[in-house]
Amino acid sequence: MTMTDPQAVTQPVERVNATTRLKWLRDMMLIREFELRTMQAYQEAKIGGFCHVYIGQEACAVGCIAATNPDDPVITAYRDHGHALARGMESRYAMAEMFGRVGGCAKGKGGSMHLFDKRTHFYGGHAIVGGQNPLGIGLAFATKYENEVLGEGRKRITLCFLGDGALNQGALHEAMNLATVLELPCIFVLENNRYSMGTAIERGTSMAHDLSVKAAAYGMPYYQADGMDVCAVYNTMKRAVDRARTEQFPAFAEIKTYRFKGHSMSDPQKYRSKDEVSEYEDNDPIRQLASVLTKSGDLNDKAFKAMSQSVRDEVRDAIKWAEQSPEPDPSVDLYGDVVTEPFGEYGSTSLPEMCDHEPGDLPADE
Amino acid sequence: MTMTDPQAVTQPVERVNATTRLKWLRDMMLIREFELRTMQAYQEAKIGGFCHVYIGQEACAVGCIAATNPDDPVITAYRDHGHALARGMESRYAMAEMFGRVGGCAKGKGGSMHLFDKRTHFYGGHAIVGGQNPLGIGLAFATKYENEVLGEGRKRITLCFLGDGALNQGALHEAMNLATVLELPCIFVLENNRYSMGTAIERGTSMAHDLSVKAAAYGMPYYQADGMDVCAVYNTMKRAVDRARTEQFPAFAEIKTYRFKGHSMSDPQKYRSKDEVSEYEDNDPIRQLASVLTKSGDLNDKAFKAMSQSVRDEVRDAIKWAEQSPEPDPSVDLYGDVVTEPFGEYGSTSLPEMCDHEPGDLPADE
Amino acid sequence: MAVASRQIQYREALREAMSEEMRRDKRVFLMGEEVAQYQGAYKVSQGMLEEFGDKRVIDTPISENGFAGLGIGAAMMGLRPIIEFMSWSFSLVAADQILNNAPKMLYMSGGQFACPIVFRGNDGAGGQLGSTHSWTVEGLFANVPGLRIAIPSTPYDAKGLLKTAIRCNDPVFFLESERMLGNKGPVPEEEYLIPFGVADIKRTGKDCTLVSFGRPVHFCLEAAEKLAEEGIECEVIDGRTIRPLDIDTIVESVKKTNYCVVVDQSWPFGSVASEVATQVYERAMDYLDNRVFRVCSDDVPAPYSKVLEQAMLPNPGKIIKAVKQAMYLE
Amino acid sequence: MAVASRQIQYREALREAMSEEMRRDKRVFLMGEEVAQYQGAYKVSQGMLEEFGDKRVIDTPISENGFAGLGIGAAMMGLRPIIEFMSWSFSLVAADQILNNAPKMLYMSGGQFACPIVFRGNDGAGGQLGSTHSWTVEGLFANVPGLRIAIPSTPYDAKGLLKTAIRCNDPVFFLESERMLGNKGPVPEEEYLIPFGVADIKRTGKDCTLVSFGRPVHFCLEAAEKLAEEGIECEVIDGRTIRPLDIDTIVESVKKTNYCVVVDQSWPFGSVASEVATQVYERAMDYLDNRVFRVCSDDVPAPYSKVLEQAMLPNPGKIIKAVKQAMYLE
Ligand SMILES: Cc1ncc(C[n+]2csc(CCOP(=O)(O)OP(=O)(O)O)c2C)c(N)n1
Ligand SMILES: Cc1ncc(C[n+]2csc(CCOP(=O)(O)OP(=O)(O)O)c2C)c(N)n1
Ligand SMILES: [Mg+2]
Ligand SMILES: [Mg+2]
Repeated sequence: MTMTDPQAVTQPVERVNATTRLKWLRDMMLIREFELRTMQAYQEAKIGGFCHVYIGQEACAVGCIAATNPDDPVITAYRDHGHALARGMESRYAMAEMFGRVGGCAKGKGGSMHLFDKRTHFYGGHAIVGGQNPLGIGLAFATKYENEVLGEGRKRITLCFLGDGALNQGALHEAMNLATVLELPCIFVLENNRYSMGTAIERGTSMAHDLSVKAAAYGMPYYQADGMDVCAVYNTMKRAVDRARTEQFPAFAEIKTYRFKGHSMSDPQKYRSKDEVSEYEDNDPIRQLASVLTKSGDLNDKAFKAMSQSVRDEVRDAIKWAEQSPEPDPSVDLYGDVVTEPFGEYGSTSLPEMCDHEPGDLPADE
Repeated sequence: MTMTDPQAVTQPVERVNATTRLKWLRDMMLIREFELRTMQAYQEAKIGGFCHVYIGQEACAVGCIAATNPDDPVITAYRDHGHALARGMESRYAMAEMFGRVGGCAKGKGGSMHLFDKRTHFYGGHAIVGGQNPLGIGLAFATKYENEVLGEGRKRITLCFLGDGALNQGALHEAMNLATVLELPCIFVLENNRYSMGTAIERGTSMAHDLSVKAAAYGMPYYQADGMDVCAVYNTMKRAVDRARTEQFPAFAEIKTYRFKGHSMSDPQKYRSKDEVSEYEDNDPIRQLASVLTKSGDLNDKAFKAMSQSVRDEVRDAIKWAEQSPEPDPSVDLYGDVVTEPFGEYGSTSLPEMCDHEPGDLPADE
Repeated sequence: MAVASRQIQYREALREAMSEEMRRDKRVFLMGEEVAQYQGAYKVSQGMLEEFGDKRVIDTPISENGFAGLGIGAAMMGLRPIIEFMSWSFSLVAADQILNNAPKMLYMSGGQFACPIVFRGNDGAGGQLGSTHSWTVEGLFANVPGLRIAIPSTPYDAKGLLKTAIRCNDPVFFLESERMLGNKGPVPEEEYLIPFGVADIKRTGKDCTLVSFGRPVHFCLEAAEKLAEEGIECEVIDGRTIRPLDIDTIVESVKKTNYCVVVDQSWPFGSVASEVATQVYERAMDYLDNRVFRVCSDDVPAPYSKVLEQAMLPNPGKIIKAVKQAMYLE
Repeated sequence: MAVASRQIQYREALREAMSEEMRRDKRVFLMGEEVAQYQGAYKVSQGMLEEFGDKRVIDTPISENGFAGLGIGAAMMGLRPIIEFMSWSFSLVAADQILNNAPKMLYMSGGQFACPIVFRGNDGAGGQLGSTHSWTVEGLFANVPGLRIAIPSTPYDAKGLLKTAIRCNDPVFFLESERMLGNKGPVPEEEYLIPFGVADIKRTGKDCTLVSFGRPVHFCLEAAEKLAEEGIECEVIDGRTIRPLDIDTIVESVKKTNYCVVVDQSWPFGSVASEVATQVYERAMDYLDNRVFRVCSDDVPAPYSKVLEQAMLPNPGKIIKAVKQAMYLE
């Protein structure tokens, strides 16, 4: 028995107004520009470590997150720049983080793979493949608990993004089963870009041709959308999100997408053909939406150029900000944030200011 | 898409000759007697640690293992006495192991949950829930490798038993996906006795009413059998085993069974009603088979009594042997078997004698 | 230690700590295998489902990595989960979540997300459980910064430390012992908390310092009792927490006694015992009249056999021998 | 160390070791993420798929617990798997299999089932990988009996030790370093093996003993070089294996120099450094003219920022300082 949501597949795409779609276009263009400049900065050795860009997948984060409320928790894996930006993290905090500066969202301690932003309910940036999924159901558990036990009176849903490579980590399966058994309002969003590093999905994942069975195994509704079309992503996810919110029950959504660049900054990409890449590039989600909006008369050349300029300016500012932000000072920062309450040689942390619960709220009287 | 094997469900039960069924009856009776005496010995504090008896489930091990060749590897979880005996481990080695004596299969180092018998291709006895499944596909991998790379010219299949509680361990899912992707001849045999400790399957496992989806998620054929009927188990498993052997592909078989006793020796069993237990007890696999054989004239009262006596004698001998076997000597045994090749304070091991590959076979020249 | 007429079991002390904190703070909840309907695999949570309901006392399937991570995610959002591992041996399947996420989330997020979570359960050998079920995880996990490790040896300490653990804004690994759950000891009716990083001198003495953590503290006390009959007065220090480690109390004692024996239920190599020894040398080498002696479990997988298991674990006899060797009496 | 004109990379040395053993023994196979078609995430296995075919060089999905366990099962049947972890950091998701099964199977089965398996991959900090990707697992795993841990610092040692590991009938954790894969060094054409438990004195000296393992051996050599300019001659001992630990060679050196500094890339608490220090005291306390100094990573999660990461890790400057402190020169 496969529990797909037939509506999700067959229902025609809802009309989204042009203003909203123009916003999405800009959101996607911002991510694209951000990632292009990230690649450049990486080549200039201003960014270190592992770095995975989101180029080609912009419609996923933008379309999915557009379907949520601003206080719905979002969590993802290490290819996280797009989600952070789509969620509303200021690009300067993301860029400064990758530059390893104190002005970064995690003061330079997390880096590209570990972006976090409490203000926008963005719970990271997790670099162990599959590891974010148990955390994701924990966020969903907490929202449900807030509602049912703490009486906070709002029903939030959690978006938990994962790559196709994460399908084969035990953590995902435990999380999906728990989500169903505990009836947690969590949507597992599979960004199926067809590769985990150099491994085509067919080589590593059973039933790659029909991933609905992965949802069915846990009695979860399954949704699917074309990840090159931000409106399709939005429409599918809107239904999934609304239903998960009302029913307080998990779901699984597969977004079919593609990454245009290598897995990370050092990937010779011998595992796929140039033709395959350029075929997908022809479906560039940004170009697609721009052309639809142009055809419908909602976007003209001038407006498009202005938009391009504005995202360029924003990212240029982000880089400037990152460059000007100071490096951490080991004597202060190395031992900070290890624990919230000092003991032994550990210093203090900045948590109290950044935390939802102010120290006064905390019942702990230590 | 759910890949069940329709034949497995609909095909009528094959006729198994009476001699074979009489053997199965005795095998089951041996396990039953063994377990009753195990419980008694536990109460007398002759056995320690955790101890989980197999009473009620005898038809699973006997029926499944009857469908294999003697050199097909078998592996299971901690409720392992039944499998060890059905596989042909001498009951004295199993009993002495639980008595913690050097005459035990593992010299008293493993105990009830960790029985092993290399001679009968019984690979244990594994006490971390779900942990045996990756090992199981490793055995299957090795048999395939022996055939395809080492050219040993025999196609073996592996039986990997698991409890319903193990359905929710990530290890199982990783193992099942790997089995499909690498096309490993491994049959995952789910002994669904409806409880993991005190948790009814519906409370812990999604889709408990239709577990075929768990197989479908990995594109594996699914089989199901009534675990109270050893012939049904055998017939289903025979088809599964034959097919896995020929096609060198994994499968998943659900055997619906029930444990008559508590989870372990200290279980108040408040999670189920006496009525439920006695309903299942009415389907006692041993009584069922005995009455069929009696009706068909293949078993009479005298023969049955003789059989009872013979298993009683065997188990009594096993206990005697266990009692007479010496306790390990810490000065010799504590540091033995830690490593095969001595270093530092470690002594030697008995591996060379018990191993398939004699030291002379090993290319290592250390 | 406060004197109290009331005697309760170690398991009851744990239960009281959890229940009191759950009454005090609705954000605290308990989750684990068999904690609710079954009333706890070891009856630690007996009655808690009835008092707090199934939204706060929650049974899970056998998915340690899944529900450990669930707890961490919930803690990131400000809840205060208590996650019970039926045994810490089963935490190995959850190692990624408890080691990569809980103790590092605050650091990785630059101070944004704390993890006020308690993982608790039985640690160390039970009775003949064999090598998969007898882990002393302090030997593995103590290396990791960002977490705190508490390991109480008495009902009094169990209650006071667990309450502190639940109120702590950082992750705590709380190591109990199946062997001690039935132990009774004095626990006052009045509320109290025991701070982390403060060792307890369970017996004073001037001749030799015995340092231990958790269950072997009792072996030390037994050994000290016997040694006292021979006129050797041991000071028995119960570290109570491993992270933070109250090295000051230990060093002060060693400066007085000039001899030190560390008793640790883990394997010796790279253990808490090695760490205590190393830190004692680092801070008090000049006061030591002999090397520090370690009494650990033997460096072999835990055997099932009773005689082998007993031979493997620390016991009063081994401790007495070590003290005498340390004091050049043997 | 044999002198050889041929210079090859650390990664090439690893590849040669695997390839030679695979030619020699058909039971040896290599499995892991991206080891085959991709030619190795770090190009260690480059070309091996072509030579040995896809039945012996096998790509896996991202299922470390699954394929680690697969390897152990296969080893129980007499095959000799080499399981590559792209990084040892990812071994945490496989902790149960590699700790509960591999090192204990022989014991639990009373000697029936050995596990001749090698787990290998990058250990320790890469370049700015942050806290999830910078584990030095020796700090966690060295506590566990039943396994061997090798940690080569040069191409020569990498090849010789890996060949020994593959022929070993017991499980071996083989810790490489991403930072060293490109390092070149002399490796003879002729076959050789390096036994486990035999430390290598990488530099002789009479003034102070430096003990290290893996990558920081190079920091020690650099420090020794600089210190020599000031007339301080350090003896640099590369342990090469952590289990077994060649304590004899270390103790012998300490007896000569009377000073000892241990350099360990892990966190300090309950580390290999603690163990070495403890054992040195246990065996050579009377020869020590000062306490043993430890140079470890700082006790904080690994930060991403380059300046913080550099501040956290051991380096020649810290080692020089420790040597001078140890020798009362500072
Ligand atoms: C447990 C674990 N194993 C291996 C890795 C190394 N690794 C990082 S990303 C990656 C591929 C993941 O692919 P996918 O999930 O499809 O995400 P995508 O890169 O396509 O976004 C691998 C193997 C890791 N980070 N964690
Ligand atoms: C990883 C892990 N978690 C918890 C346990 C404790 N435990 C032992 S048996 C068991 C129940 C298993 O039930 P099931 O798999 O259905 O097997 P059955 O007892 O029915 O044979 C539990 C929770 C364990 N051994 N391993
Ligand atoms: Mg992918
Ligand atoms: Mg069951």
